[in-house]
Amino acid sequence: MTDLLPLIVAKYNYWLYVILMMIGLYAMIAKNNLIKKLVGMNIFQTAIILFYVSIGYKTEATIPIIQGAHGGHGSHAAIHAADYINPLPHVLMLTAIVVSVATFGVAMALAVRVYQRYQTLEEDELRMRLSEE
Amino acid sequence: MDNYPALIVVAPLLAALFSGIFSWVEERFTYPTALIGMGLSTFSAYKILMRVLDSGTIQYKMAGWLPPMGIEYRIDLLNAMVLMLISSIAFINLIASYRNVEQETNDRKGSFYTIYLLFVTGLIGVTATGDLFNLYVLIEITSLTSYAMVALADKDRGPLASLNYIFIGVIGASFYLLGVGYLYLKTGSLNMVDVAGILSGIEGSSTVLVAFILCMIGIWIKMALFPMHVWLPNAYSYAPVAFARVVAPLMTKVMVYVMIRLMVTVFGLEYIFNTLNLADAVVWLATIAIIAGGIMALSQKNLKKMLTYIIVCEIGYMVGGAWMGNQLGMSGAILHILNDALMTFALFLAVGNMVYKLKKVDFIHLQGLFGKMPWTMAAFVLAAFSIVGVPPTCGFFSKWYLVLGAFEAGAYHFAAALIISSLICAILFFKVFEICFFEPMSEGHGHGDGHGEVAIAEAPVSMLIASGLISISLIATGLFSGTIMNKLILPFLG
Amino acid sequence: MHWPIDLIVLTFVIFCAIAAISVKDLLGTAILFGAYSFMMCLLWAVMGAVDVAFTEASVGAGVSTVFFVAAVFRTSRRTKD
Amino acid sequence: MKFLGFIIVCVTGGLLLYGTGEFPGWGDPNSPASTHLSNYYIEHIIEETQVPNLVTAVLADYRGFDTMFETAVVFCAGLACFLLLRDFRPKKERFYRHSPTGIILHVKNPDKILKTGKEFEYMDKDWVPSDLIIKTVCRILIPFIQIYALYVVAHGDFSPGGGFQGGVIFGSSLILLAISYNLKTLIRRIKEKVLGIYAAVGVLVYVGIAAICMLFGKNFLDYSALIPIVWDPHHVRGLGMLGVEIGVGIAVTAVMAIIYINIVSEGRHDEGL
Repeated sequence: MTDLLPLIVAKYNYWLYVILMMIGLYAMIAKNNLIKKLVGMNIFQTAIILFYVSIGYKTEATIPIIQGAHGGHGSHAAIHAADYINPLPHVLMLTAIVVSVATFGVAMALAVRVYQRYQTLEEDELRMRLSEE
Repeated sequence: MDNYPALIVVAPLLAALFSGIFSWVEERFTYPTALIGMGLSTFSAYKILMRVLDSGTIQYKMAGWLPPMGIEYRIDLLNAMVLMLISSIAFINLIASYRNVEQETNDRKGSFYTIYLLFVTGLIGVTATGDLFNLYVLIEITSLTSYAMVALADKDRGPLASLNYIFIGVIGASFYLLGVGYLYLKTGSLNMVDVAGILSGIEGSSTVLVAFILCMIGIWIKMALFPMHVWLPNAYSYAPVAFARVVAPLMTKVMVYVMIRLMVTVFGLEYIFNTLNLADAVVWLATIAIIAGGIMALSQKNLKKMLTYIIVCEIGYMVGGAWMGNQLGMSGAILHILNDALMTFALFLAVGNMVYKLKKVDFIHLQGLFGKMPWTMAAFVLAAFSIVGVPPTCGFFSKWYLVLGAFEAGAYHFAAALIISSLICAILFFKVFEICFFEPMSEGHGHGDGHGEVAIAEAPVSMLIASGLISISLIATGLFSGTIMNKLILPFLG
Repeated sequence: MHWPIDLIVLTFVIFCAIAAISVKDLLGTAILFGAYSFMMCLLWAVMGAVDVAFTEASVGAGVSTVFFVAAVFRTSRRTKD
Repeated sequence: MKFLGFIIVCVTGGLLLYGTGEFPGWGDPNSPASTHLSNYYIEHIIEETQVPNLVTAVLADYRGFDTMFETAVVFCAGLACFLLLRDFRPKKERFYRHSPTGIILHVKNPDKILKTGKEFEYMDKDWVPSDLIIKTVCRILIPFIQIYALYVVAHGDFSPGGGFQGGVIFGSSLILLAISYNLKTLIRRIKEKVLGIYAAVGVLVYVGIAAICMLFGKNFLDYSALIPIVWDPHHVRGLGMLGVEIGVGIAVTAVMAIIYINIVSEGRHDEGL
């Protein structure tokens, strides 16, 4: 039991991200409503972002903004890499968030178009309408 | 100091932005802007190809930072070939599609060119980049532009097809992103060469295995390998024809390129074929994809739809060849990227000409087309022969390598599938020829006695010239495929 | 030790996610989705990813929700599942 | 479909969990991800770029090429929404409200357009009497939101924030204007054409700065090439980043407004939330 707690503390973040991702993926595949699917899509994407952010986290480190370097002329105190959180995953995820919101906007526009045409967003009803035509 | 590697992707991007502005201010300027941008890009691609042939791999450091820190463009023989292919096809298509665009998207011409150029930018970037995450961003650009385009032409069914495309496309891209995340966690780097160097020390890791599987599944979804192909036929057949002509030959081929790049450069063939035992399963999957694509193509009643299923079938060839585990198979797959892009482009150019005149290309509308559009049909026949694999055309040679590779690896099922699918393609195209050639005679269309004097109603000259150029290139690549093999592909595979 | 806070917020996130996809009213989904994004943003702030948290707060909890409500306004609130 | 979905999800989840087996612990400072590139960035950024916010420095300089395409993605999304939804057909009928009396006019002739102003007020099927409290509060709030957005863009080098966040905040201030008044008010202030041009210009600022570096003989995006035209050569990279962040901000602001307007009015640009 005493061994288990460190393992859980070390890994639970990754496990929970997997669960979150499964929720999103399930909603994308199995939900009937197109907007619900879009929500699932967004949950899926944020889960991935959570995963990346978890990679970057370091215990005993602070946010990736160098302190006391305002203006930054000349020499600084030595900077220790262990004091700051890894900035690279954050950069990647900023880009990923932007991409996901762009996709989300386009998908919403498409959903509005589908509704204009078929007056429904339920997938089974849409399939029925399509087979009628 | 020369900046061709940057220019090749920046020129179309700049042109896209300028045409985006011009579409609001003065719409007449958008088309020339697009032409200039694409022309510049094609020119740089040519320069790069020559440079790479002369002096080997080019490295271009974006923002001047050393590779693992900054983003690097790393152009070797394979990239240079695919870059040349993409930019020239996009350029020729731009020349050919002026009339199509005017016809299909008349009030949104300017925006069409903007989206088109952004799409090409994405494809070129995907091909040139040497950075795993940059690849993801560029894949998203190509996808986002395709989503918009698919919904644009067919106002009724387009949006729904596009929405389904979004769901599947996002799953694919996200899987790829996850794979990159797993790789990053294990290696701490995103540069392909750097990652490959670190990976060679930790081959047994389960994380790397999962990363590999995720990347591959993501790319397969994006390239529409058989069970994940559901989005492709609808999406490509609803897109405006001027866009379908570039998305159909290029998108899937670029994804095949990405797969080969990941296999060769990042994970290493050694790791894939010796440490993992997945190759047989994937070759079987490719075999099923080929057969299934062929069978589904047989049941179509629309020319565009039929061609999209043939694309699904062709993807099977390339994936199977790449996973054959020997040099013949891999080189056949790479050669088939080139050939298949040209063949599909030729077919879709012909279809574009037909759409321009006929509006719809269900098989019923095609009757008597040999009389009406002789030149277009000549190009179509040549491209069809190439797809089937008739010797002087280029399709034959890549299939030959693939079959040889299959025999060497002992994958007889794959070789059989290749030959069966060629037969299916032959049946398909002869069915189309039959409709185009004979049927009006037997039906005795209500045009009176006009047997020999069907009015010739050809497509505009610009479109015919493009068709002619590509038809010549089909034969030329066929004749020079030995040279291409020896100069580009074999040196790349070492 | 951040992990207790982190664990609590993560649990909230998962609850919000499940609620957002199972509520039978799309406007409710929109709001729960906003809450989900906000919780996610908190989580990232706890992990020190301030820039990402800032972006998520303005995009996920802000603009995305507005787009969502706008789209629901133009379509329908009804959903079967 | 549900069952199939469940199986796919379980297989994927299992695969991902299997992959986590060899992960380094959460927050482990010695994991490969936190040592290889990250250490280089943390230790060298301040001397190489003079920008204390590491995320901004990596975002706009080391990986600025990614960010350029990210901005292009945003632009593309705006363009896509416009292309998909914009509907130029004029409305068949209009409703006007005579403000002093509250009488509602129903105009069926599409060519006849009343001049709205003091006397007549345009209204639509979802018209609600405007709420004085909301209007006043938003009128006071919007300028502050916009100033904050500008601060976020300008101060991105030193504190969390940057072009994208600032752009989104500025865009949401525009959206707030549309929600608290009505969509017409927003469109009257900022024409569709202006938004469309701004979206392209924003990205163009980014690509332009990058291309200028190329003209000065350095690599694409290498801000150190800008030294001859910058007033503070010591901070040239910071200034270059500020320039591209402004570009990103402009593009994102415009695109957020475009997407909102098109979705909420189904592309007709007349009535909205």
